[in-house]
Amino acid sequence: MNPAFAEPTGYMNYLKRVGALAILSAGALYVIVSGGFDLSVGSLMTLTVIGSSMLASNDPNSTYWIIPLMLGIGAVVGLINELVVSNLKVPSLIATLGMMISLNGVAFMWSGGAPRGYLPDTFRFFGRYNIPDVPLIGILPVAVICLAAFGLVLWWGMHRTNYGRMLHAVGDNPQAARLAGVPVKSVRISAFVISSLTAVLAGVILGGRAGVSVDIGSGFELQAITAAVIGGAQLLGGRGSVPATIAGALALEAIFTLLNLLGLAQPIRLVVQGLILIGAVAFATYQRKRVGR
Amino acid sequence: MSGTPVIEMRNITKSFPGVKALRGVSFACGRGEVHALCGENGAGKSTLIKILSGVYKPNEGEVLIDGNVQHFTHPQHALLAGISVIYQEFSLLPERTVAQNLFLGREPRKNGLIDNRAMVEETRRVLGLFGVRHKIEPDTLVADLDVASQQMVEIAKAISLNAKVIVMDEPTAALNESECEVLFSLVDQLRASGTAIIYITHRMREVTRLADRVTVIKDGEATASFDHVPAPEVIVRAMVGRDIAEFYPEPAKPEDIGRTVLKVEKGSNYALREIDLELRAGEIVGFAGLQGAGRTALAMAIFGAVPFTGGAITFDGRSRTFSNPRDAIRAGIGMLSGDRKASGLVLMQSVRDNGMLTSRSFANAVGSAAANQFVDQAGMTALLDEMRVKAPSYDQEMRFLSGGNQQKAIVARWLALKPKLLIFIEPTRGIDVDAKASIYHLMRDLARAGTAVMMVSSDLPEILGASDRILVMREGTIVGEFDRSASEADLMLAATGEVEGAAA
Amino acid sequence: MSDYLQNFCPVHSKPQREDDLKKTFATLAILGMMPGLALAQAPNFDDPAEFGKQREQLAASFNGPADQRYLQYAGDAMVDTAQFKKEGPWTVCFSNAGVNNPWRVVGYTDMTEEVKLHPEIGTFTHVDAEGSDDKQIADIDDLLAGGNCDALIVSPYSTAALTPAVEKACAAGLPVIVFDRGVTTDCPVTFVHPVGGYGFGIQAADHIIANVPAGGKVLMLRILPGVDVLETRASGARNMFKDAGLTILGEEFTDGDNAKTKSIVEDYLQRGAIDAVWMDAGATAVAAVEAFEDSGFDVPVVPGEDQQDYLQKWRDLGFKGVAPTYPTYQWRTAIVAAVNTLKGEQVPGPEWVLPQPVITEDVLDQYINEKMPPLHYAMCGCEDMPGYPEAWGGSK
Amino acid sequence: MTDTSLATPRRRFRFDRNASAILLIAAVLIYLGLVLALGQTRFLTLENVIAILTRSITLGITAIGQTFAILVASIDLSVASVISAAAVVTSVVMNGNPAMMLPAIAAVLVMGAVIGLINGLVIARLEVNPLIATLGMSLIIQGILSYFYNNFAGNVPAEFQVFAYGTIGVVPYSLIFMFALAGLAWFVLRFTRFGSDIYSVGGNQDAARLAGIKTVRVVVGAHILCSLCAAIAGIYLASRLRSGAPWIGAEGVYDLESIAVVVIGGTVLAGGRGGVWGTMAGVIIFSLIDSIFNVAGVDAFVKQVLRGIIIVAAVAFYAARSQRPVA
Repeated sequence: MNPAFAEPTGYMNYLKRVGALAILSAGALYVIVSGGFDLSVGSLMTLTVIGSSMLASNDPNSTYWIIPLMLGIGAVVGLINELVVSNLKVPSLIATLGMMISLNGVAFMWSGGAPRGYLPDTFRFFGRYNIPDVPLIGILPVAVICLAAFGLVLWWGMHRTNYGRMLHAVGDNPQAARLAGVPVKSVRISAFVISSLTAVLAGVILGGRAGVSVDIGSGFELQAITAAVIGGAQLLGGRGSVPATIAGALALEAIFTLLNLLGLAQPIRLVVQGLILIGAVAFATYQRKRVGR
Repeated sequence: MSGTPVIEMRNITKSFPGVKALRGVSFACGRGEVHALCGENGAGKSTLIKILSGVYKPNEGEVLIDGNVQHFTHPQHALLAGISVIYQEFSLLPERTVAQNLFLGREPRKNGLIDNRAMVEETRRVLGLFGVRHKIEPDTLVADLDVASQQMVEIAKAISLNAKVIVMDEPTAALNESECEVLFSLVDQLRASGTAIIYITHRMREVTRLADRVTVIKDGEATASFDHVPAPEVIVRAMVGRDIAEFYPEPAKPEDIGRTVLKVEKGSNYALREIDLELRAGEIVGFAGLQGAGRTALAMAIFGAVPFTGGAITFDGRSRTFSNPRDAIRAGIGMLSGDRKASGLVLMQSVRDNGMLTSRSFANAVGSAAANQFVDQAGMTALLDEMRVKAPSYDQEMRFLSGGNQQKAIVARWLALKPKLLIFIEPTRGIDVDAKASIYHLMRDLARAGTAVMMVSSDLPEILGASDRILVMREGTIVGEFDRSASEADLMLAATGEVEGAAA
Repeated sequence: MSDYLQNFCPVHSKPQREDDLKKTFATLAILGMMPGLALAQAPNFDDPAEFGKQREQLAASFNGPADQRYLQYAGDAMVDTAQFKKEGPWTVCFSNAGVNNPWRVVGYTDMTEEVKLHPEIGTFTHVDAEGSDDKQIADIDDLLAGGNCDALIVSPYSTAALTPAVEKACAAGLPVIVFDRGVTTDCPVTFVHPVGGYGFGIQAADHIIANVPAGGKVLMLRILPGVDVLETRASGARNMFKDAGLTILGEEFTDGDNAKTKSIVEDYLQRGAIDAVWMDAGATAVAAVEAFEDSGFDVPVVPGEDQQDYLQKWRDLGFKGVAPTYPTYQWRTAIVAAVNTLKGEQVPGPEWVLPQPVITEDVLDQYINEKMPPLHYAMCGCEDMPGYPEAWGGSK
Repeated sequence: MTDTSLATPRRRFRFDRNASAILLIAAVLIYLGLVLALGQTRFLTLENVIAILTRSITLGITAIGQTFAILVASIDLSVASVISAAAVVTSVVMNGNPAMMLPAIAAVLVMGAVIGLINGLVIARLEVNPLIATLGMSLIIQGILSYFYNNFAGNVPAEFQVFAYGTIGVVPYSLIFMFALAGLAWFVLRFTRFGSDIYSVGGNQDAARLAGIKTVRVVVGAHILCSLCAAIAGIYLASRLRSGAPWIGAEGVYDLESIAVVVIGGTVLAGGRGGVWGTMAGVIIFSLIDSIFNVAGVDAFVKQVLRGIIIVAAVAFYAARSQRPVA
């Protein structure tokens, strides 16, 4: 029915398209596993794109310092998120909601409401460029390489390190983790920082793919949570898998693409997304109860 | 007693994954009867009560009220049938007033609206039964009450239901002597008015004082039933099922006890005052006292979880301050918290991950697998094997294991670090008897290997059986020191403050 | 295991749960049917008379100074405003639907710069409804209650919703100027707007029809459904394509999102050739062009709007572009209308229809200014203002 | 030992119980200070006070419902979609015909109750996390709604606009209605067993169950009330806007804002503590903030930054004192 998936180039385009969301979801998963929410990631993506366009002033060489600078801003945002949560005892849902609103405002303030510069091609390289004429797969988008690389790093961090196990423990039972000697605060800080850093990376890739616009990241925070939930992550912490979350992001985008190809309108997409969301969680809960708790 | 019992349970069987909690237990209680239900921690008493109150459904057997078979599927059904339970864990809502808690879910109504005045008056009346000394205002928030008062509110709640059957699950755990007396006279009044009372305790004193009949539960079975109150030794033997001597390992010999590991001088914080103590290598020190006496607070303070704000700590010969658990762990202290589910286990993680949690916390964060000296997967597997943790696989999630196996896995967590001082809080709560014995032996083995062991327990036989030395706490400070030859009565008197304990 | 489950959820026996699910689905179905009751109520966005009128206006000549488009007006109906004449300094209040997109940002800058040209305006009070009708109504209430306004300018978020609030302001004796979207009352002094949505659709569709052979395939990209200005653009173009014998591949909504636009165009490209992409607003035009570029296709006929990034892309790639406009200079005109009203001078009305020029290849270079931000709208009519170009984010 | 241990403890001043009042007073003082400092005393007229209070009636009605959901330790993200759906159904069913006013209101209330019922059942029976359940519900409602409508649809008769625009003297009916609704909610929470059960279930679901409370019913009931309030807010909005469109709920961000004002009003997200008057204080604080921004002429973007910070700061104002760890 759909030639887009019938040939390798189609697959590559699809992976390229989903790259930003997949990386973002895998990073957001760190906060979810640690027992919190990060609603600020979408607005951080917007800030990354708008801020970069403001700073770049069309200079192709600026990319090399802009991306590290943006990562630095991201780290600060993640740090503030966590400090507000743990020091001011504000639930992360509210803390990151406030951060989301504020960051959107900052992005607007910075640009005066409309971005004032282009993203140079060196910046857009990551989200836009395809390596042509690759055997077997036809093209190899740089975004796909980024997805593979960051996905691997995030997988390793979550599932192959002491840190990853501590993260699970903190989300599972913070009190028990603290009494077992887990440095709860630094584990949480790093989760929020990782989430923010991946949001910046996702922003770079999305900005590369789509160019500058003022609300480029809006809605991504909920999509990221949806992807994690589809991937079986437990909200409020303690369980989650990076590969499954990336698969969740791929599934989400595939479903949307499919609905698009079937000619089903946006409203149907919403309904389907809603049903998937409830269904996935209800099923997971049922499964867990079936095996006893 | 004559005629149909008010409440009868026949052949109750109940299993949980990995545990058969109850096997064919039968039990009955008539009007105006106080029936003591005795048994060790983990024997199955609480499970039985939860079946009676409609929280659990039995796999087999039936519950009869006034001779009619009942099928409770919700606690409300049991309440409507006239069964009221005072649970061991408080089921009060801290943010609501005493009166609101007393009438939780059954507020008196006038014209369809809650009759606040009637509620307050009835509350005042019921609380009046405790006498003027224990005055609790109906509109106080429960959060503002101390532990003993909260226990009184729990009791008042059950009484105010005018139930046919009242179940009291260790109601005196937080009460001092005079408060206990108030409770006992209440029980007498209730008995006189024809209420059936199921009284759960392992304090022989209370059995002797109150009971008309006694049933002993051991390992999920009703092992003995008496229509009179036998001598305490008889009950204890039925509860434990073997000689105490076998059950508890040999105490330390004087030569086993070594240098001082921990010394606290004038330790204090919001819950503690004037704490002076020494813990020595090779010695198990039991800490007895009522709930809220400061035993757990002391453990938390030594462990750095809720640090001392005054006084001095010398650990391992050096002056130290532990401002968080990491400091204490790094110095060589471990702690098994009393409420495993709330503060010990990470239930969704594997048995192995639970065991390695502390090791990993002190290892390189990105270090992984066997390469790291702190995170010795093979070593943990061996340790878990050695402790005979029963699990289909060590990759099984922790929540599927029984209480005893969960506790062993946490012990393994600390053993991996070879601590100099290991603190056990209520080490055998919710654990079956076999596992209990192995925990005691484990503690002793640790002590023999030169570890100082601190054990906080509310279970006096356990304190007397497993400790080398016993410290009794009351109102945030240490009020007495005993050796293991002391009697339960000695400890109780010191704990409740009726007599200052003599230094041993 | 299964009896274990039963014990832990004694309340939910299985058949009951299935019942619940059935109930759930039944109610969902009912929920779905309810809005369907009056489906035939959609507002009319396909009005041949209005279409014809706008087509004429596009070609008509406008009154007013030839070099200042923002002062020009169609027709010669004027309103007398003597009753509002007042000595300065005035307080001019402005209830803004929002500044949440670049078009509105450029327009609002036009407006504030225009205010600076009128020393008689002592205070210019701006309240921003942040894209909410509810809030805009409250804002107007605030202005009426404590704003001391001498004149009120309203850029309504929704036509119908803001009508009562505007009526209230009129009733309070204030001269009200409405621009961009209108209201359904004629109580304002005048309603400032360019030719209109049909006109925008016509300009792009004319270009496509002229450059695509009969039977050619057109993809229609739209921002979102329901906005009257955008709906008229689409309906006008749709009719013209049908009459010209072009095939419409589909109508897709992009939410104004570049990434989504790119995905949609890529998906269509996988299925076959596209001869033209029609768009109801130019914000995503560059993304559509890039979708062709990145997939290795030649860029076909892709109209956009007067934003700098599109104009430059058009020039650089040399495809067949055209830029219909919805000029931002109407924001200046609103101030001018307010000032003239307070001076008691005649103002074009009850509708002040502004010209709506189209940028074609011949005049493309006039509008390109690389010193301006990429999302700047070239048809701002602001080049003569003292603050230009810095106030708009450009550099000299 | 004497009998001190059981004496009634002294009544502590419970900061967290009065914090919403303190915040409200602070906001009023800031407003007064600003108005006086700018010499703009014209903002102190009765009309202006009423204009401020009337700003957030949609939010206020929604937040009253949200209070129930949060008190029972749940949350409802679907209110914005319910508002849109209710407004559209109101205006479509009425369609300018005064005779259809009552059927329209009845239809909308039924719809609200059904949505609340489904939310409640999915949360309490299927045990789906309330955030996910109501987010999913929100998407579903929004999808169904925008499938049928893509613009303002129908219109309400002039008689019905009295609800939003009619006044007694200078006081709008709608303002009276909102406070009456808040009073009713307070009454339910304070004087009915259902209200008491809400606090119990929110405070500790297990304890409530042990006390014989049918917790599922209580959760479902709270969600029905929450959705009903959102539906009423939608009816009000239809009256105010003359018509309903599928985006008006989302454009007002009533979902997140209603949660924010409830939390600012001192109801804890974990449930079991708080009340409806705190929520009303939160609503007025939000209105005041808007007005302060308007008076001070704060730039729209700066406004947004400040709003985010204020939400967090207000919640921190209570929460920082609590010892409970949060995540």
